[in-house]
Amino acid sequence: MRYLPLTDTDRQDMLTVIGASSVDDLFVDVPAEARLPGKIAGLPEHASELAVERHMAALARKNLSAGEAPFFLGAGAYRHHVPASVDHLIQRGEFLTAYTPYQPEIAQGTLQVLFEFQTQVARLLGCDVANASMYDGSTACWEAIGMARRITKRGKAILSSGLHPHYVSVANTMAKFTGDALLHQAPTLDAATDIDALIAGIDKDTSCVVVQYPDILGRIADLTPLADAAHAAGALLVAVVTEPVALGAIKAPGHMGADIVVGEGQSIGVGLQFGGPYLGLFGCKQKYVRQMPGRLCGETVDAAGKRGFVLTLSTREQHIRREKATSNICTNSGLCALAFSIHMTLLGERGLRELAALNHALAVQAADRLAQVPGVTLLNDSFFNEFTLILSKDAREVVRNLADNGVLGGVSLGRLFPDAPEIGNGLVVAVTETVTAEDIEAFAKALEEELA
Amino acid sequence: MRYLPLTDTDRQDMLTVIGASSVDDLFVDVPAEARLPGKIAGLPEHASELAVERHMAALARKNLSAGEAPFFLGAGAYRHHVPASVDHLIQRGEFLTAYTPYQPEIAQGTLQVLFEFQTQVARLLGCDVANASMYDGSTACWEAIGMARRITKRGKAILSSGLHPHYVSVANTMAKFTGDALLHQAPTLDAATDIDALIAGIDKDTSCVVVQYPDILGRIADLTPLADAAHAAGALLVAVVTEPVALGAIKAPGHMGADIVVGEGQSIGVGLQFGGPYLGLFGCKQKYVRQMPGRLCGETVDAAGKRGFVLTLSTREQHIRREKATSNICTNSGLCALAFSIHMTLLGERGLRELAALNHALAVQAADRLAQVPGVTLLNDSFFNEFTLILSKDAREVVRNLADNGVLGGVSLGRLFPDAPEIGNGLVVAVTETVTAEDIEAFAKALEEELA
Amino acid sequence: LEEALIFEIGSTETTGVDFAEAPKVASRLGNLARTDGIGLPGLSEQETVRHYTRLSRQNYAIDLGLFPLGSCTMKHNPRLNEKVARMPGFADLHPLAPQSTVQGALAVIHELAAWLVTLTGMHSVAMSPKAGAHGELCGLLAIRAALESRGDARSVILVPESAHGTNPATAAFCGYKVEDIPATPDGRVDLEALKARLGPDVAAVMITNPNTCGLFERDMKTISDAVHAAGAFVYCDGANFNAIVGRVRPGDLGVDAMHINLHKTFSTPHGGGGPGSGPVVLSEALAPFAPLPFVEKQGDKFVLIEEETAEDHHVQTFGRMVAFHGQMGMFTRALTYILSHGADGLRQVATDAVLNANYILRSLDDVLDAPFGGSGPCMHEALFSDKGLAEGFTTLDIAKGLIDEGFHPMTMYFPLVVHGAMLVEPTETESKAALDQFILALRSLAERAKAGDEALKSAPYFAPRRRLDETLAARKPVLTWTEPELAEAAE
Amino acid sequence: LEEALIFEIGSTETTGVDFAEAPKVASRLGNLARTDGIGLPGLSEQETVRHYTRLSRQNYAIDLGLFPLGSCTMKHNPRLNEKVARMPGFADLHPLAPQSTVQGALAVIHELAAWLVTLTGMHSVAMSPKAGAHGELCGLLAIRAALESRGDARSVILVPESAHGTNPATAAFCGYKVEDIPATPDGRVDLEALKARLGPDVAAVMITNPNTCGLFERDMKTISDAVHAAGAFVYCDGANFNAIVGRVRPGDLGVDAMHINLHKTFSTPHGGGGPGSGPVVLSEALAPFAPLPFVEKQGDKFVLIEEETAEDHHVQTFGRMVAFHGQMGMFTRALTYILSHGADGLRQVATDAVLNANYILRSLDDVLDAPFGGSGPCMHEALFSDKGLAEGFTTLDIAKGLIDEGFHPMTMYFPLVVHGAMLVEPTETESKAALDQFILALRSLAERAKAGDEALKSAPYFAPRRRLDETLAARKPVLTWTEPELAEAAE
Repeated sequence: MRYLPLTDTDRQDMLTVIGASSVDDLFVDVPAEARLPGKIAGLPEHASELAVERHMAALARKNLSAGEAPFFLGAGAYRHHVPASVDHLIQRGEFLTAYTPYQPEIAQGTLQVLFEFQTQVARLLGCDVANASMYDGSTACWEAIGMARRITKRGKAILSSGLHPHYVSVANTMAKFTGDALLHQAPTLDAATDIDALIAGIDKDTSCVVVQYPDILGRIADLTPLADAAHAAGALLVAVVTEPVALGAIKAPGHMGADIVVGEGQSIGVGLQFGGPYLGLFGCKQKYVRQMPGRLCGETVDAAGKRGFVLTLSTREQHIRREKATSNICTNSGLCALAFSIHMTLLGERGLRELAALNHALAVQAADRLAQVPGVTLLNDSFFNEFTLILSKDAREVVRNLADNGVLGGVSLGRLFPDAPEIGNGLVVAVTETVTAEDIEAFAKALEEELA
Repeated sequence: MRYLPLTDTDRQDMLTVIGASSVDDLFVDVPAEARLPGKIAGLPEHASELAVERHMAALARKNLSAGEAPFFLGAGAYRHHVPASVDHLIQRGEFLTAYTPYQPEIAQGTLQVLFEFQTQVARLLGCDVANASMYDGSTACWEAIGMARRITKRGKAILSSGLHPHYVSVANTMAKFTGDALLHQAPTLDAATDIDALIAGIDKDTSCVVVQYPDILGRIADLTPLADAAHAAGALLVAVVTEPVALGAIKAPGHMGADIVVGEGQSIGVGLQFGGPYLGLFGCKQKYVRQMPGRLCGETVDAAGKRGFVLTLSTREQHIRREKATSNICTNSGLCALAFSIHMTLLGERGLRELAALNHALAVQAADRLAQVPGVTLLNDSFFNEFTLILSKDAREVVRNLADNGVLGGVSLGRLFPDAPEIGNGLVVAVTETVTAEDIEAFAKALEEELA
Repeated sequence: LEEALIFEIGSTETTGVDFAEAPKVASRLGNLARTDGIGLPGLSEQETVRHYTRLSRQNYAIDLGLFPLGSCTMKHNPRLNEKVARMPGFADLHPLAPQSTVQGALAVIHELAAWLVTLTGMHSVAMSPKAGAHGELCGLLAIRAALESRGDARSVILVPESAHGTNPATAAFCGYKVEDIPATPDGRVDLEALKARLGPDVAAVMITNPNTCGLFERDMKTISDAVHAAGAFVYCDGANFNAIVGRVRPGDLGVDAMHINLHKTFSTPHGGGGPGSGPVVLSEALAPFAPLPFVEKQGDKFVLIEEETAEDHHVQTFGRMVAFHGQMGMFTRALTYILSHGADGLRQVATDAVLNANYILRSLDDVLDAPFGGSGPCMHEALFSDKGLAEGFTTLDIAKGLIDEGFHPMTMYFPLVVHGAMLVEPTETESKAALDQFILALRSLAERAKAGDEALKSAPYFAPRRRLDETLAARKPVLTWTEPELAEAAE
Repeated sequence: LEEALIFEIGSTETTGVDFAEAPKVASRLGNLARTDGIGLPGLSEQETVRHYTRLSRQNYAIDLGLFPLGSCTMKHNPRLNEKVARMPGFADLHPLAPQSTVQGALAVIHELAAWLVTLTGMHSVAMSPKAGAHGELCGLLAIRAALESRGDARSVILVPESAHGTNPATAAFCGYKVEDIPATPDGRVDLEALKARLGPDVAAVMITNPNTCGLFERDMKTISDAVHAAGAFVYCDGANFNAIVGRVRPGDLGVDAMHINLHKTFSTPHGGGGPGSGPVVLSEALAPFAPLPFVEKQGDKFVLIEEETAEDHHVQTFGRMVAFHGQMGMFTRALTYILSHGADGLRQVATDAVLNANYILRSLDDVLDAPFGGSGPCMHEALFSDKGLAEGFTTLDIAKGLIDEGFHPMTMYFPLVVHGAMLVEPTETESKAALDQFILALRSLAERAKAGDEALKSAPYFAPRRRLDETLAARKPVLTWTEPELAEAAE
């Protein structure tokens, strides 16, 4: 029990100070019938570090990790190369093992990072302000819908068919209980997005329109007309970005009129991790700041007049406002925000633009190559690093067979939209800087065989 | 060129301050014919972190690492489990990227660690004092022979046949130039060590006797009679320990009369690393401290009276004494010493004893199991975690064939002593806590097949 | 030395990364290329390492010393857990990778789930909630779904005054009305008052046990029975499960749902504010309503049950709470921690946590007021109040004084039921020597605050910053950096 | 806060590790079981992490700021190198593993060797030396072996006064007599004096180029020719190779042997005093005498040539210098660094290193005496002296003053040829902003020392310790900790 420093002598000495005769005496308030007499049966006892590491390594080896195969999965989680220095720095004990910075005098490290993070995120999304992180993109998306309800005092949100289906599911789950009305349908296999339909659907009960950019099929559309239409009806535009690297290449939603921009920050600094922990990004216009959910870090001065940072506007938060809070969120994604911020600092604007350009160029090459495979049609006119292929058969089966042949070849629309069999032949393919020319060729060959 | 922060604008501004028109002007002192006009031809250009990591990972995958196979190699380098916290701590930038602590005011971290390390090593080896580290066990061994020459003013050293052959080679290389006479012969396949022969060989010209404990065949002998005999003749006893974990189970050489005890510290905290960097341990009696090679850290006080630590007795060292120094060593194994010290602190005496007991018990089990294989004889009466098997055929070939079958089954005496074909059937087998019962069984089975 | 902001030292032309040159292709960005300056400064790798290394040194952390934050459970974070979480077989897996390629990952989730169910004595567990508060949400959604499935639209949730702020916030977040439950003078739920309030409009009672006064709710089973009898459910806030793990199973106390903060009980690192992870154990009554996705073992294979595969499996699910499957990175760490401790070690965890807290309580109750000190032993945390400090001296002064003594402050002004509360939770990973040092420091501060030592009011003196002006920060919020010339122009 | 020693806070009964229970067996320890107490204290894992984390914070390091140590070349240590060195395929390999199982490791050694040979324009390279001084030993042993092979027993090695202490120490360590070579007033080797001294007793000349005054030895080729004509060899101390890598090849200057400090030129971390790594490049004349082992490519296989395999390959080798094959852990880091920079980047390394040093030289030569400032540009380091400081003020005061300004001191009192030398090497990984900050600080200290600011004599004030009493430490050395009661009893 290497993590427990008390020796038996210590325990005895401490009991004497306490005035108890045994540790069991400290549990007197537990009803006798609920007290377990000894360790829970049927569970193993403590194990050495060596044994535990061996067990976990054996489980890890049962997975085919992304680095071991030609890899083309995206659909809301992207594999980018994270510089080694990012992981080194986030493991410094002073970051890793610190608490939420409620005591600012001894938490300036974390606080300054959050202030820098908020600024980076706001600039990337094209917003005035950003918060200090949410759980992930999907929960941030729901929080944005709730925030739009509070601002507009309306309860109907229109969700784009291009919104990630998991994000839609999360919103549906919550809306059942809050009473929000959510309009949504599955996407069609069309090169054009549903912007026009969304515009047509806005009415005076609409709290917000929620649109993903690039969308789940990889399509990119100018959001300006949608923003104008929403604003004209007194509604807000909520934009969702699941691949923030795209914003090194394409216009920021905030600059096209989005009132709230949320996103999944996992792409930068965080890594795949089988889905979590991820990093919810949340930015908005300055005028809505007091309706934002989540923590905010602000600049101030200390008693000696030095610049310093504190958590602020906490009257929005649950620990102060309790049931009147803007959200119930407490612990968020601090360490992921740190990783994002470090990676973004290493990139800088120049690096981010180079990274985005490289992603796009490789994606274009891959799309053109894959479209040559018999039985494959490229859906997209426009895309960043992800596009949709229409196959000559159900993509679910194709994906499984490719995996058996050692190729991780994208995400099938059948898995994402099981209730929309009409788009089951669609395959969403992501291409990042980690993809090589050989990977593309291997994928094309395997696909050719599979569709032959 | 991600490690070079100057921008072209910076470079131009700096040249202006310097008063040079181009960077080439700064190399005017290089004879024109030796100036390369551009980058050296035939070498690749700079590469991204992703590309470099991929290249190195591909090379790494071409090796069969110890963790991937039943593993029984020792002979001077041992595979022990190193707790994850050791590697975490030595990677803290303040340790990893610090220089030799010549400025003690801002190097107390490293200095206190070295003071603690010296104390730990001295106690483990049973010496009065220890230095702050040498390159490795083999060079420490030669330094001990040189130190014995300086102390005794005699030039003949007797090396036990049980001394690691690489250590003998290093000493032979140096002795050719210093003129020391070294007596040595290869070991025989006998359960008894050569202690008696060594005692018989000591005479009035002998500077020291060098004996390994446990020796290269894994045998353990009481060093007391040898120490007595050496001292009686005015010679020193130098003991060499290549597996310091053993000293958690068996008597320390310093407590059996050794004047100088050197060792290879790799076993504790450092890891295999294909042979380096390793960690030379060097301890001796208090009276010889001013003849010691290498750095020493000592306690003192600062101007405010606080306890502090400094490098001391540097009048023995090359940077002060130049050609009169006790050794030419400068950079040593600081970070490895840190790793050793952290691991030893985690173990503590209780953990070290448990570790040693576990190693010994597993080795006993393995020895007994392997001795049951037809064609195998166990040489050792006594051993700690390493022993020698006598096979029915040349062990070199056996080792190679076992490797082809995925078993890393010990070190052949043929590889260690190529000039002693008479012991070519010997196989040195090490068993540490990282070996499982399944590993032992797999080894036994493979050996059985190989010798059938 | 002050550390400048990246915006002050970096430039948009500097980068700390190299990329392979992009192949030349015609852009297909739909004429939406970003042409404006984004304003993201870069630093070289060396400068980046320095910036964050130096910043880190302005933080206090568990790795530097005892962190007595009550209810936050700041315990040692073993480095083995970090190493395991970074194994490529876990860290470099896509959440939507074909299930045949992630059997080891699903096995981890399944194995951890089995431990949580067994340790709590509950029926099943929902693994996807992202943190404790998200877990509360999960529990209340399950309760609401269960009630609705029987056509029972209840609207009120009862919460004790001493509850974490997340409890009422969560209840409100999913559309419930929140009402307080009063406490008895000894710091526990008032059973009679609770019983009196129960009725057909009450959906659930949220109780923290051990509660935030550090006391075990003795009447827990009776409460549960009463709640169930009234047709409602019992939600237990599991933030303090570390006090009882291995010694008491919440399932034996009639709990219907409880979140487990993996970062508290099972030592995943707090990371300066997250990520957390809040799996929710559920009773048999609530299990059918658990969210998607979850992992099932079918034969020797593990299957991730999600929309695609759920069809006939799990028709009553209240739906998905989050994209993908929860905090895998925390699952690997928590399972590693659990396996290291084993069933025997986890029981010892609770024992030592409670022992350490009582040692602090009894070592200081002569100089600090312990409002419930007479109610018997505390559990994993010791509660003190500001009663008896000199006029004008507050809990805040003691907290800031602790900083100068080399410690993080305890939790202050929480729970709200005690005036000037100081809630001290040492955790089981502190040695007696560390506790003795802390006790000495807190004792000396208590004595200074009683004696009216004015210097204490301006503490801390030896921290990277003196007390910060939070009012200024909130009055005129500066939440992002602006170039000085722009900031001036704006004024 | 002071950090106690492990001996003061640990106990021999405490441990931070768990082991599986040892099987019960009869001991075969030859009746030598260790029964006495060893006296090794243990700490729990939490306490261990805290002890070393806190201690680390008393160090200055490259990760915290500019480290202007002349000749020590403290440059940025990329974390990629650390990551690569820890790949199990490199870190978890036994040095005596069968060669068929370590082909990737041998490939690394071979690939790095090829880079070193090409960058230096030499014939071959000995990879096994463990550090720079060990490399010097390697070079001198090769020279001695070459001389002996032709029956030429020369006994003297010529070394400039400005040489690193390791040069004469190494020469003496392998049995040579050392004689000084004088310098010219402009800080270089006196060619005429050298020529005059050459004769049949001189085995070799050891020259550092660029030299420790930061100057390139213009006459290097002429020196080499003269040395060779006299039947001797040229050893070049390669500690400063970082100044010329990619711009000048030592092989073109007639060098016979040169060590390369991988921790200087190729950025393997210094680690508070090692490990280093000192491969030695050799001319064709010396190559046959290179030590065992080394790596050869035979067809598509890599072969480690050692005793077992050397037989007919390498009969003239002077033997083995070290157990196993050198600093593999440093090879992986150095190769990673080299591949990251490429041929173009390495040339830029030398260029920026020299540019940065000249920028410092010219930004400060108005306030600090630059003894060879008139000799033209410096190379990678700028040399100043204490000339012109107020009476009683020394280089030491400036050095300690730098600590309070947040920097590590420069190298002081070396080289010996300049009074009160201050040798400043910024390296190529410093930004202009960092240099400007440093220049400002050094300028202000120079001005204070010229003005006679007494406060400077007691600097540092803001370090973890004030100036330490080194005399006391040496007079009565305390090299290990002793229990206080035993220490007292001994007095």
